[in-house]
Amino acid sequence: MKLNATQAVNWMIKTNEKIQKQSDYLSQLDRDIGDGDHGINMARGFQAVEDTLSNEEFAEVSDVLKKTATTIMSKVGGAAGPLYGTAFQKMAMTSKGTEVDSETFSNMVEAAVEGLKQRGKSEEGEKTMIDVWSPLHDALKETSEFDGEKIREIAHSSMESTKDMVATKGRAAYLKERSKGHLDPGSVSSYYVFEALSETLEKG
Amino acid sequence: MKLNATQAVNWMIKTNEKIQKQSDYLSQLDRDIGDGDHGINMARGFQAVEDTLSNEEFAEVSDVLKKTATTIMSKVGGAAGPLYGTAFQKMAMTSKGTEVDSETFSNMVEAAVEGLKQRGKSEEGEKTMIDVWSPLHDALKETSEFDGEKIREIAHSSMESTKDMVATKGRAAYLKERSKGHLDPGSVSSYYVFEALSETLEKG
Amino acid sequence: MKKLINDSNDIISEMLEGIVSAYPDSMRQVEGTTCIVRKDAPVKNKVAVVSGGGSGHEPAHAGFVGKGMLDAAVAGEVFTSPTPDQVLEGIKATDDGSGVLLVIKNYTGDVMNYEMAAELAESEGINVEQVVVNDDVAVEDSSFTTGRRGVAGTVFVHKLAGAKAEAGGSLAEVKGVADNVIANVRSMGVALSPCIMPTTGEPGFELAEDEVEMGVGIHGEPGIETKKLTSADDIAEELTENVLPELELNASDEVAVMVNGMGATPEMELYVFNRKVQTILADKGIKVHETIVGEYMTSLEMAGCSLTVLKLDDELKELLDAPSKAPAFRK
Amino acid sequence: MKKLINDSNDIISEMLEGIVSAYPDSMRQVEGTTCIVRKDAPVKNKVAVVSGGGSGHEPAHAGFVGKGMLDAAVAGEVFTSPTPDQVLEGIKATDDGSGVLLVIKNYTGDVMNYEMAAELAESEGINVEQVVVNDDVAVEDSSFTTGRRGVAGTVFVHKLAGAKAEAGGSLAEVKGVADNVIANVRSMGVALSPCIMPTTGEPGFELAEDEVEMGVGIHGEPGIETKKLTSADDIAEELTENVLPELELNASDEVAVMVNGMGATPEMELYVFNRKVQTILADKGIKVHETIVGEYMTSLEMAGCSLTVLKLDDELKELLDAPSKAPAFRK
Ligand SMILES: Nc1ncnc2c1ncn2[C@@H]1O[C@H](COP(=O)(O)OP(=O)(O)O)[C@@H](O)[C@H]1O
Ligand SMILES: Nc1ncnc2c1ncn2[C@@H]1O[C@H](COP(=O)(O)OP(=O)(O)O)[C@@H](O)[C@H]1O
Ligand SMILES: [Mg+2]
Ligand SMILES: [Mg+2]
Ligand SMILES: [Mg+2]
Ligand SMILES: [Mg+2]
Repeated sequence: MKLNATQAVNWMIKTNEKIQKQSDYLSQLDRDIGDGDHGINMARGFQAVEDTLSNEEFAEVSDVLKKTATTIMSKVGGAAGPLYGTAFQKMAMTSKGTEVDSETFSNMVEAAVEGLKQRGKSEEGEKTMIDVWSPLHDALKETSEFDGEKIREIAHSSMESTKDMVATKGRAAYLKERSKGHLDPGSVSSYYVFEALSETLEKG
Repeated sequence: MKLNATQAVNWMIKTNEKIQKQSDYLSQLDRDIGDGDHGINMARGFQAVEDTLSNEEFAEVSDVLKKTATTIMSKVGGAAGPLYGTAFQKMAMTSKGTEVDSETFSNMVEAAVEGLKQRGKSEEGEKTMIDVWSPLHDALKETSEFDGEKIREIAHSSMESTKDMVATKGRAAYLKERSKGHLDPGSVSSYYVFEALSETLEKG
Repeated sequence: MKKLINDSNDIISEMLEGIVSAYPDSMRQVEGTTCIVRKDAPVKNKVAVVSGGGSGHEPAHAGFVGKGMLDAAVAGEVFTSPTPDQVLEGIKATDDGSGVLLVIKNYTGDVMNYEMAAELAESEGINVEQVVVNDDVAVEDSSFTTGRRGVAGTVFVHKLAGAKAEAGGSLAEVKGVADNVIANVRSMGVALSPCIMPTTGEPGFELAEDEVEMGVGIHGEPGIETKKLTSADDIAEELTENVLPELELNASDEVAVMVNGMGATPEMELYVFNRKVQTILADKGIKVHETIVGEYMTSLEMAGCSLTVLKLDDELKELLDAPSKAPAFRK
Repeated sequence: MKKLINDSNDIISEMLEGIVSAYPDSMRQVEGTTCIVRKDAPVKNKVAVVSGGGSGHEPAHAGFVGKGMLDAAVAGEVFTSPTPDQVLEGIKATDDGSGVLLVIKNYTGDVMNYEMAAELAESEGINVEQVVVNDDVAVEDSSFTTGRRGVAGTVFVHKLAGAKAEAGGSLAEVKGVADNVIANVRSMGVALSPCIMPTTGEPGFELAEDEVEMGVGIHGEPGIETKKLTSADDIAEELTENVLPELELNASDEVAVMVNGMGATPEMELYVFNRKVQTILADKGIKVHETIVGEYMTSLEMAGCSLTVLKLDDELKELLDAPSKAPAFRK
């Protein structure tokens, strides 16, 4: 199983669909432990991604992800903008000139995790989107299958695991213990990214 | 029937009692067609009047009224301060050196009405406290009895008559037609002044 | 009611202490009074400009005390004109013999209390003149009524009369400037939510979630008309169309514009509002010499704003540009 | 939600137009961006001071653009850091070759976006330095966490670094002043009611009628602790006792004090609050060189205030006193 450029565009369009639909929910999650704008930020950014991608032709996955990265970078702002921008940028760089099979995708996510950690000066377990991306990479490197449902499941359980964490990075960190019991908004939006990927892969 | 200095002090104390009790009601009336402070203004002023009068001896009614006037003038502020201050000042001047019988009282109220009109640049029928003071004077000059109940009745019906008037002076004037259907707060507080007088006269 | 206060009975005295302790080098409180005066009052050979009114309009009026603007601000209780004895204290503390101009907002209470203070001051041999500001076009003007209210336009009277006094103008000249400003300044306001009186804890009026109160004053009293809230642009247009006509502006006339926040409205919204005002003026070819956006004449935590337009001539322009050390109007 | 706006999607662009049209002689918007810069940018032979952040803090940051303060303010969406490309535009529009100091409030988003902008600028050969303001003592400071937030103390960084740049300081010197201010400034805030996000119409947190949120930031997020509202004096005491210790002030040390309104709190209450702050400082023998009371770093229509204390040395004092033409900080 491989991901081609058309699928990559579909992946982003599907992601946008989900983000638009869940925008209020994401903002509500951010209101609980942040400043209440995560849904708005993501909706603004991914709408722009869809608008840009729809108007262009892409030779390879890398080009799609690069366009996605720069669009997010200049439309989202806040913490999520540089983070998602960096993650997609790293995935674009890692996939440049190659087919995107299971192994490449594992390398792409690895690079994204590295990028997120560096940009966010953060680690696993700090109740951020890294807690979705990093466990996903751990799982990907153990398998040679490009299994959409598996990706969705791991992203889902990782997202849920942020609920019990205490935030030490990002805005939620100011709440300390009070941040416990709430899902991390960036992890939930990251879950939508991988849910969209899973659906794209399954549709073929 | 005459009013002596002790009674005059009692009159003011009784007025204060009523004003304190009705302070919220007066402010509510002022909220409807003004700025909502008439009760507060009057309560502040008449409490000061009671405090000052309680600590002094007075030879005649005029002295009591004069002290009342200056206290009101420096404690009430807003529109009610200069108006009540002027009314009591005029009553003090008119009663100076004489016993306060029915005729003197009629002259006192006449002077007060004159003072109010001049100070407020206003006339009867403009939905102000003048609409209590002026009809009262009209009634007083027709009789030689110093009849508390009569005074109360006239003050009461005059106060009620302000409800149907359209204000053309004071803050309520900005509401124009919308001021109709509400009692004028200054007329209601004026009614308390005369209700207190009536009770003072009846107790003897 | 939720306020950052101690006892609501002490609110005025504590506020005044808080103001004076913020600017100890430029102002002082006249002992035992509610008057805040320039530290160096009475200023030698200078006409004094004295204003004031009910409290709750901060930074008006104490924030305008300073070199180039007011000599004294007299504070009353919340939304209640100060009493004549207090105004008299302000007059006496600032008069050096050159005379005093009283700037009064046209409310029955203010006019009466200041008039009585002026009578008292004159009986003590002080030369006093009065001007009554009545810039609010929302209220009908007629000799049979109380007339128009004085609102945010008063700040321009303070600034320009203050500048004239600072420049050494005589009492007649300073009053002349004030009269000129009053003749050429018009305002109108809108409220999105009422303010809460600290004394009673009650709002001055009620508004539904989708309503605005057009033509409000600055004392929490209801306005002229309750309407549906449409947009900032619509409201800006309505206020501008009401404020401009009487100024009889011709293209190339110059004006000063003040977009005044009533208290709770974020500055962001004042600027969105200002955008439309400036567009309308530009479309009419009216030249804006200066725009002032911020909170100048508030009504506690009322949400909303007012628009003031002042038609300028050469002298008024120069006086507006003159320096001011007043903490709430630095130039 | 009741706001004086048009379409909430246009709020930032319309606000920026409204700001620039208010001060056309001193600022301009860099076309096609959310950057407001000094009209005369880039200023010859002068280090540029560039700041900005999410919108909703007005007058921060555009109100501080002007001679003696900021060269550029970059606006993000409401409470959302601007993106790197916009910050880059601000840098490019103000750099004349003398270098640019970026003043960043310590929020993850701001730090990351500005860092990326700095990287881009450096790759274009522009000399860029960054300082991160973290004055909020409500938040625990540790190298394992995000660290302290940057709040109202940022305004002092703008003013003093801006003055140093205006005085001809080199990039290293201007950064030195900013570092010195950051090391010596501490703040803490309290909210009496939340603000409403224009995008969602929702409040950032809920508070009962008798509660306050201690240690709030400036983005509508909840604070550190919800408590009963007692009195202005109690709150002033608590904020002061939290803000002072790290400054290690000795009697005779001099400070600047800022009592900053969060948006909806009437100035009257800010002064009641200031009264207590001044009393506490006076009791400790601390000399207050200057007090600033008003709205400088707001959080839309949040009710509440913050206290900022800056410990001064001779250079900082001189830079604080220096003139500024920024409309929201005139000196
Ligand atoms: N230092 C960090 N490292 C990794 N992810 C972070 C960091 N800070 C914040 N995040 C992520 O960003 C999300 C918040 O994004 P958003 O609300 O759009 O930005 P902001 O916090 O600036 O309002 C958080 O839920 C978290 O997942
Ligand atoms: N011009 C006037 N002439 C006579 N009475 C007046 C005039 N203006 C106001 N009043 C009286 O004063 C009352 C309002 O007093 P108050 O609320 O204490 O003062 P303010 O209007 O300044 O808030 C009105 O109800 C009315 O009876
Ligand atoms: Mg957020
Ligand atoms: Mg009243
Ligand atoms: Mg009143
Ligand atoms: Mg944000």
